This record gives sequence, structure tokens and C-alpha cells, in this order.
Amino acid sequence: MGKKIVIHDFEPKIMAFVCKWCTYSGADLAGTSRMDYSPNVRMIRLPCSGRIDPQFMIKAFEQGADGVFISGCHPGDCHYNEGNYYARRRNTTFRQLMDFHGIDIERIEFSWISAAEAIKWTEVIDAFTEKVRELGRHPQYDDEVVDPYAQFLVQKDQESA
Amino acid sequence: MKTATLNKSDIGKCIDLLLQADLRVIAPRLQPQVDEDGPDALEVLTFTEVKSGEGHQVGKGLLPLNGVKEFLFAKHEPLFAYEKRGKKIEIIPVHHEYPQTVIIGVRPCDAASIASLESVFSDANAGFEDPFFTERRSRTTFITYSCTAPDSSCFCTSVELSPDSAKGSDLHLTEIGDGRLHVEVITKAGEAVAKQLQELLKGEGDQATREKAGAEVTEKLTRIRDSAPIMDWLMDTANFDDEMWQRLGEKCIGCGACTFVCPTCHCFDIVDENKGSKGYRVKIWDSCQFDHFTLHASGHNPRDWQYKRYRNRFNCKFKIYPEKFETPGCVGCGRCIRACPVNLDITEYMAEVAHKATNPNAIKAE
Amino acid sequence: MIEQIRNQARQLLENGDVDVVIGYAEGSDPSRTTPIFIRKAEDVEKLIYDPRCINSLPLYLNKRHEYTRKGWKKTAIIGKGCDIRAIVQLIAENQLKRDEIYILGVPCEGVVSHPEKWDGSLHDGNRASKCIGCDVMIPHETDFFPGEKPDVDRSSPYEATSKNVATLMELELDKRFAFWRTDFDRCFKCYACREVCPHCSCNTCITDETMPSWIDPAAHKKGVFSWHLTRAMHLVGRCTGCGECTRACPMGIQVDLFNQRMKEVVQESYSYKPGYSLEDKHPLITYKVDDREDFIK
Amino acid sequence: MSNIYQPDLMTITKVIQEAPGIKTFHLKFQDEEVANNFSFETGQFGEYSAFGAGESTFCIASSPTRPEHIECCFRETGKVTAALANLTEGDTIGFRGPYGNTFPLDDWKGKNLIFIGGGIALPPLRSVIWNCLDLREQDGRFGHISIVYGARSVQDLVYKREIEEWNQMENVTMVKTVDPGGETDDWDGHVGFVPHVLENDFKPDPENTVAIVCGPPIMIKFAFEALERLGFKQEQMVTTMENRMKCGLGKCGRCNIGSVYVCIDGPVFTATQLAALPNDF
Repeated sequence: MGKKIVIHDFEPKIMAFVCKWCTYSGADLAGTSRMDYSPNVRMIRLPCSGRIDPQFMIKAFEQGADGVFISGCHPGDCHYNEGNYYARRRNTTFRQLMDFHGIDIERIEFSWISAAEAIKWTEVIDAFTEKVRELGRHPQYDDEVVDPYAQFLVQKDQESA
Repeated sequence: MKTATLNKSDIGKCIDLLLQADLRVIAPRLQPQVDEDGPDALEVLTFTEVKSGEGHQVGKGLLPLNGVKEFLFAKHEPLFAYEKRGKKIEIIPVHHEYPQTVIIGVRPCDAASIASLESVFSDANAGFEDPFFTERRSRTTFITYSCTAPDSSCFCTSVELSPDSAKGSDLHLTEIGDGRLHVEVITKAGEAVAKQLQELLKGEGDQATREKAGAEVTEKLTRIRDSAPIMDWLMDTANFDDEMWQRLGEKCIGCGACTFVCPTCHCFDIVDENKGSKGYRVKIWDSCQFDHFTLHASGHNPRDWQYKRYRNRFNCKFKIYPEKFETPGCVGCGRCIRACPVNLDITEYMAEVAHKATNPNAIKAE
Repeated sequence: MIEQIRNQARQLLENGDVDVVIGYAEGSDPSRTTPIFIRKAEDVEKLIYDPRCINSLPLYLNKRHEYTRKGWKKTAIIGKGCDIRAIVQLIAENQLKRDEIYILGVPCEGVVSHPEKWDGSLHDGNRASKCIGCDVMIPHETDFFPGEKPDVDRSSPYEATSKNVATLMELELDKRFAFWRTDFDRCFKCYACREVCPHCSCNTCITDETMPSWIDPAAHKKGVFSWHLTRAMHLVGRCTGCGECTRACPMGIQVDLFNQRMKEVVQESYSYKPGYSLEDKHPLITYKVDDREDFIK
Repeated sequence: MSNIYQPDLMTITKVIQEAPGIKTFHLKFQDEEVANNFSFETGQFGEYSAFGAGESTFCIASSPTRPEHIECCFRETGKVTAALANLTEGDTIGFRGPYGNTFPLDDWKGKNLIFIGGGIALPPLRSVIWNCLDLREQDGRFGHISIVYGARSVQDLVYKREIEEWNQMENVTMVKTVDPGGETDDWDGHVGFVPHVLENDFKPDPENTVAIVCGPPIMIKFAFEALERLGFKQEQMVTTMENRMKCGLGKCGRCNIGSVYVCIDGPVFTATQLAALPNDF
């Protein structure tokens, strides 16, 4: 029951930072169960959602990600008892920071997905990909070079890309 | 030397004429503030590229915060690009296209600093020529504008300059009253620019009034220090361990504000900016005030405490520049004084050194 | 008032109760003041206090200023209410011990926003916006206070939303991004905002780390954005709002707007005010099971 | 317009693990024209770059009398050296140079030479040691050559093979030492800090002798003091400074000691020159 392949004008790059105890296994289960989900997501496995430093998300946006996805265990299920609670607080504030900075917080998605919730994983990822696709490309920090002296380099870079 | 007069109100038109001649024009501009009239808002005047003659601040305000340094010695300059292909590397050289640039509204202190930077980056320094600096320099013309209202931090007269000095300038403007400017053509590049502005320049200048106006402004400077004995005092290596460095410098917090706003500070770092298999090697500004600036790989740091770093900065301005590069290291713009969050004042050092140099016995008796 | 402080400082130094008194002295021109370290009792006459005393002195208590602190066992410091909040926050973060510090509190009527704006008196045109709605004009944690210390109710949520933050929040998202983009264009990464901050206490700042290099050292957009976001994030729930980062910025970038916005967020979400309690943990190193999670799928 | 910051590419032809964390590279220019035009003298240094990490300054550790390749030797301490250490045979690195002044070999004619080095500071000495040994072989222009070398422990000694080679040579006195606590059971050298061994065990005669010292700043300081007690005059002592550098061209402004830039006025200094410099190293 594979999905119909649709060709889009814009394929967003989505960076996912996930906890290895829950979401990563959930995604793994989705894979072994032959479920389809959006291929735009690139996953990085971390020991806990509490390990996800906002620095990772800043770097992801800086390196050209259009959306960032963070996922950990449901409250109370953390392998380290409380890591996901810290992650929750950190992200509450970080989202507001990004908003104040002018980045759409719709581009940052946070979810609780357990190792059994393979279906939830596919649903959340598909929905998020669709949302980011509608939002379009993330305003890149390096998309325009103000200094005309460096124009050549950018052109060269684009030619070779 | 040719002279002329120009109406002050025509500067906007001048900029338009220069833009029409396909020149890149850089002029002081006010930057937008969130809240223009709020108690926290300060006028932020910077040199920026302008696209029309409107809204320029030439001759208004005192000194743009950034100075002209960044248009010659960019704060971020790609030196070359590289690409890794397996075990091989390809170096892609950069062929920068340098537009002819005119910087208008440069104050005399900033203009005087160009020669100092040039002495570091040109081949006069050990035969190595920084092509990025020299190419930009050769395509940049400076239209300077004498100061009219120096503030309490200015001290150009203490370092052998004056508010109406034309040193380092290509075309020099001085206010001579009645909304008129006295125009002096100093160099060939200045002459070329003057030719573009032909239709706005009128008759002969008024040299006598210009000199009088300059002298009047010079009178207004309040911060006057004696810089003559500094170099000799610094040359004595015994004074390198003088107690004053530590006493004055202990409040320094080690931010790089003074070095980054300084028109003659030239220190830089070279780093790689990598993305995947490609990247650029870039030259970026650095500051001798940072703690890792001189840190050796072994962990040894020759300038391990902050006061030693400030001592190096002072030595750089008043000893290294004149001795090694044979140009003045300080142009008295006062930016470091205005920028310092803890009011560490270079002129306090100057006064202290001058005092020590002229009264060596008095100090020893203490 | 300053006479009482001087007398107390003189006594402390004479009795050997403290090794140094950190205070303010006249600066190099009439509109400026400068931090001063008084080690000898006869120098206390140099101490001054008036609305020009902007600097946040607790930054010298930070362990980054190791050299300045060398040989000081007990330090007396003159503190305005906002500076004392910074000291309290440093103590709460275990950067300092309460008994190492002797706080000479001063009643404060606000300070000037920039030395350039000083015209001989303090008025609405030059009073720093951080002073509007300040509830620590009579400081809260002191060892010495000139005169009688009145009781002040500090339980209410503090300072209303700053006008500048509100203006920015009203803007469309892309306008806000554009605003920061033009503002940060001027940044050349002198790190004055970091160095004046009393709370930046890492031995090696993340931006100086090279392995890995999280923040590009160059002052291009990527590097600048990444630096300012990281700085703001590291100060969430810790910033006591002294506004020194904006004042110190040589390019006039209002970097503390980020901190002011985050102050609101922390207050709305966790009703936390940094710098008022010696014991409270700051909000990002603690949690409640029922914290808000309306954004989580 | 030639770009002074652009390196020439070199291939790593051989990698030698000298000691834990310390590697030697043998390098050859990829471009033949560059290779033919390249020459250097002993004492000079270069800027070696690992693309993607940056540039680092090391001396050229090989002797100009053996021009088939150049060598560099480094310890893994930071970003660039870690990236370099990851490279293997056949990989490409960048090289700018040679920069700086040279050891005054002409002045040393007919004199006895003592080389004093510590830890990772042997590579710059090794270049000049081999240079002098080779020249002496050709025309006997130097007198007796002695080498005093020490490291923190036996395993931290670099160029172990060559130390043995020098040990076997006639007309060469090899004094090796390790810091107290760093010796092993089969260690046949001295135990003690280099300046200490120099002064108390080796006791060189200052007559018609030049001492060349290289090492960490603290070792240079103590070695100079020890030599002075032995009767050496300042002009008989030469060292090479290793300040932090970025450009190597006298522009980036970080290697200066007073108004002397180590990169263009150094790195080789006599003790007389150093004594005239402010205390900034």
C-alpha cells in the first residue's frame, strides 16, 4: 500500500534530533514495518532529548536546514528519569527566542514519540514536511553577500553546485 | 594645488553625480533604531554604501562608529576557495572585482590612518604585499571633511594631526561659513573625482578663511596630551615592567571594542570555513585583547594577563608602529575612549608616560 | 549618602575586614565614571556615586577576571539594586560565596542610559529604560545600607514589557528578521557584550572553542546570528537586565532586546525572576512535571 | 596579482609516528615548477595547512642539504594538528614558505657546536644538526658537535632512530636525558631536566663554542642561565623562538615581542638580541 509519488517544486531539508530510547526505535519500527514516511528527514540519534542543545538547532538552520524536528520520550518515560522535562523547558524558551529573531517557529517541531508509536512518527513527520514545504525555504543567512568583493566566490560556488 | 568652493547643500548632488559615473559611494548614514526617541536610543552613524544622495550625513555628526578601515581591510575576506577530491585538493583562486569607490565625509583622523594601515599591508613591510588591501586601496578615493565640532574624547592634536588636516586625503573639504565649503584637490585621484563634480565646483577657494576656520576648531579641542616623550620612554625595556601598566590596566575587561573600532588596528586571524568537501580560507578581524590571541599550543601564553594585552596595544600604537612601520600608530580619533565600557583611557596612559618621562626622579622617590 | 559609604568602606579597610572595595570613581571626562579598586583606607575619598555610575561592577567578581581578583579574600562592592541582583544570581549559581562578598548597597534613582546623554541631571530623556519600573531602587540584599532601609514589596511581577521589545513583537515575522539582519550587519564580534556581562562565566567561551567550532569566528551573517542567539540562549533565566551589553556595544546594536524578551518568556512560563533569591535554581536547570507543553505534538 | 596567503600543494609521501601524538610527514611539492624553484635554509619555518581546519606554523625539520623532500614534525594539540594527524600517505596538504631568518652557519665556521633541545623542540634543531653534520663531512668546517636532548619521558623522545645514529657517530657527543620520573628500566641516558644535566653532568667548555638552544620558553630561560654560569657569553648563545603566528608575513600582528616580529625578524635570535627585547615572551 505504498503512497503515490508526487513530484514537488520544493523539497525541504528537515533535520531531526531524536532520543535513541524512544523516537529512534519508533522510526526503526516504522522502517521494519514497511511504513512510508517522508524522505526529507535526516535523523541524528542522541542519548536523550535532554542532550539536544539549542546549539544543534542553530547550527542546523545555519547549515541550510528548512525545518528542525526534536523528539523524545513521553513525560514520565525518560530513560534518565527527567531529561525530557529539561528538554521541554529548554525548547519552550528557545522557540520564543527564534520567534523574536524572526524565524517562523512552525519550522521547529517538538513531539513525544515512544518506541511503539511508529504510526505517530510517520504521521508527525509527514505533516511537518508538508508544513515546512508550504513555508518554503528558510531565510538563509548566507544567501546574499553584501560585500561585492565576494560576489565572485558566490557565483563560482553556484556554478559548481 | 587647485582649490574651489562648493555649496554645502550640494553634497547630495555630488553623491548623485558620482553614482552616475558608476562609482561605488560610501558615506556616513544614520542607522534605523527600534525607538528613535527612546531614552536608550543613540544616533548610530556608520559608513555605509549609498544608492542616492538623500539621507547622507556628510559633515554632520562627529565620527561614524566604524571608520573606513572595513572598506580596505574587510572584516571577512575570502582568500581562496578549495575543494577536496579524494586525496587531491583543488585551490580555486579568487579574482575579486574591485569597484572604483569614493568614500565621502571621511574625517581627517580616519584619512590619516590609511597610511598606517598601508605601511603594514603593502610590500614595504618585509616585501610581502597583501593584494586584497592594496587593490582596494588603489581603487578608493577619499573625500575628507574637516571637523567642526570635536568632542571631549578627540585628541588628534596630541598626535601631530589637526581637525582640518588634509593628510591622507584626495579631496579635502572645509567649511568656511555662509554654507560654503573650501575644496582642495590634493592628489591625482582627487582631481579625477573633482572632474566629475565640475558643474558644482565654483571659482577659487578661500585659503585664508579655511585656515582661520581650521585654527578655530583646533582651539576647541580640550583633551591635549604630550606624546613627544612617549616613544623614548617605551624604548627603554626597563619600563616594560613599570608598575603603571598593572595599576591602570587592571580594570580592563578584555573585550576587543577598542581594537575593532580603531582605524589603525590591523590584527587578523586566518581560518577555514568548511562545508562538506569545499570551503573558503578567510581572513577575519582579530584583536590582541583576546586571551587566546597569543596562546601557544603548549599552553604557554606570553601575554597571560589582561594588563599585558593592553600594554601591548599601547606599545603597538606608540612604539611598534613608529619604529617598525615608520608611520604613526594613533591618529587621535578617540573611538577607543568612547567605546570602552569601563572608561580605560589611552590618553591617561599617555599622560602618565609623559609624566614619568619628564620627571624620572619624582617617580623613583615615590 | 556617599559620605556614609566612604566611612563604612574606610572602616572595613582599616579593620582588615575586606581586602578591596570595588566602587566608582570620576572618569576621564566629566560625563564618565570608571570602576575603581580601593585597597588603601586613605583612597576612599575617590569613591563617588551618582546617576553616571552605569557600570555593572559584579563583573569583576566573575571568575573570568581572575587576575583582578588575585589575592582578594573578601571583597566589598558598591552595588545598585540591579547590580546586587547580579551578585545574588552569581551566588545562586555557585560562582561566588555569600561570605566572600560584603555588599555596600546604595539607594538608586536610576542611571543615565549612555554617558553621552549626561547633561548634569537625570530626567526622562536620559534615564535608562531598564530603570523604569525598577523595584530594587532600594536594594534587597545588603550588608550595609546608608540610613534606614524601608521595606519594599518585590513580590509582584517586575518591569512591564520594554517598549522596544513590544515594538519589535508587533512587527511581521519577516520584518523582524530584516531588522536583525540590518542591525547585525554592523556587528564585528568584538565580544564586548560578552565581556561586560556579569553572568558570562565560562572559562572558555563556546565561540572560542575550535573543536568543534560551533560558531563561525568570522563576522558574517552566519557567525553573527549564531553568536547572538547562543549568547541570548545561554542567558535565559540568568540575565538580571543590567543592560550593559547594549551600552557596551561599540556599534550601537541593541543586543539586550533578546535578553529582555527572554525575561518575559521566563516570567510568563515559569514565574521566575532571576537575582532575587540566593537559593532558587534558575528555570532551565529545574522542571515541574506540569510545565506548559502546548507546543508539543 | 599574487596571493601571499595562497599555499602550494604538497603530497605526503611518508608518515612516521615519532612518539605518542607526534608525527613526522615527508612532503613533496605537487607542482614541478614550484618544486624546482623551492629552496630554503636551516632555521626557517612554513605555514602548513590542513584544508578544512586551517593553518599552523612549524619549522622545516629537514636539512637543506637533503633536498629530496621536506619534513615537518608536529604534536597533536589543537584543531589543525588534529586534522593533520588524520591524514595519511598520499593526502594533500598546503604549504606556504619558507619564512623567517636562518641560523648564521657562516659565523660558526671553525667553532664547536652544542645543540640543546627539549621535547618537541628537536625538529628545528634536527634541521640544523644534519645541515652542520653534512657540511662538516664535506669540508670539516665545524669543530666538535654535541647534542643535549631531553623529553618528559622516554616515550616522548622524538627521532629515536636518529638519536641512536648520532650516538654512534664519531665526533658527536650525544647527551640524552629524561625528566625525573620519566625513565624506564632499560634507559641508558641521564635523568634530570635539560638545563640541569647540561650544567652538572655535561659541563661544556665555552671556549670557541656556540650553543644553540630550542625548547619551551621556560627551558630556554633556564638553559641560558645555566650556560651563563658555565661561562658562555650572550653572543655565543642562539635560540629559535616559537611564538604563535597566523600569517608568517609580519601582518597579522600576534608574534611580536616589543617591535620585533618573530616571523620576519626571527625566528632565530641570539641571546644578545633577546636581552634587548622587552619581557614579553
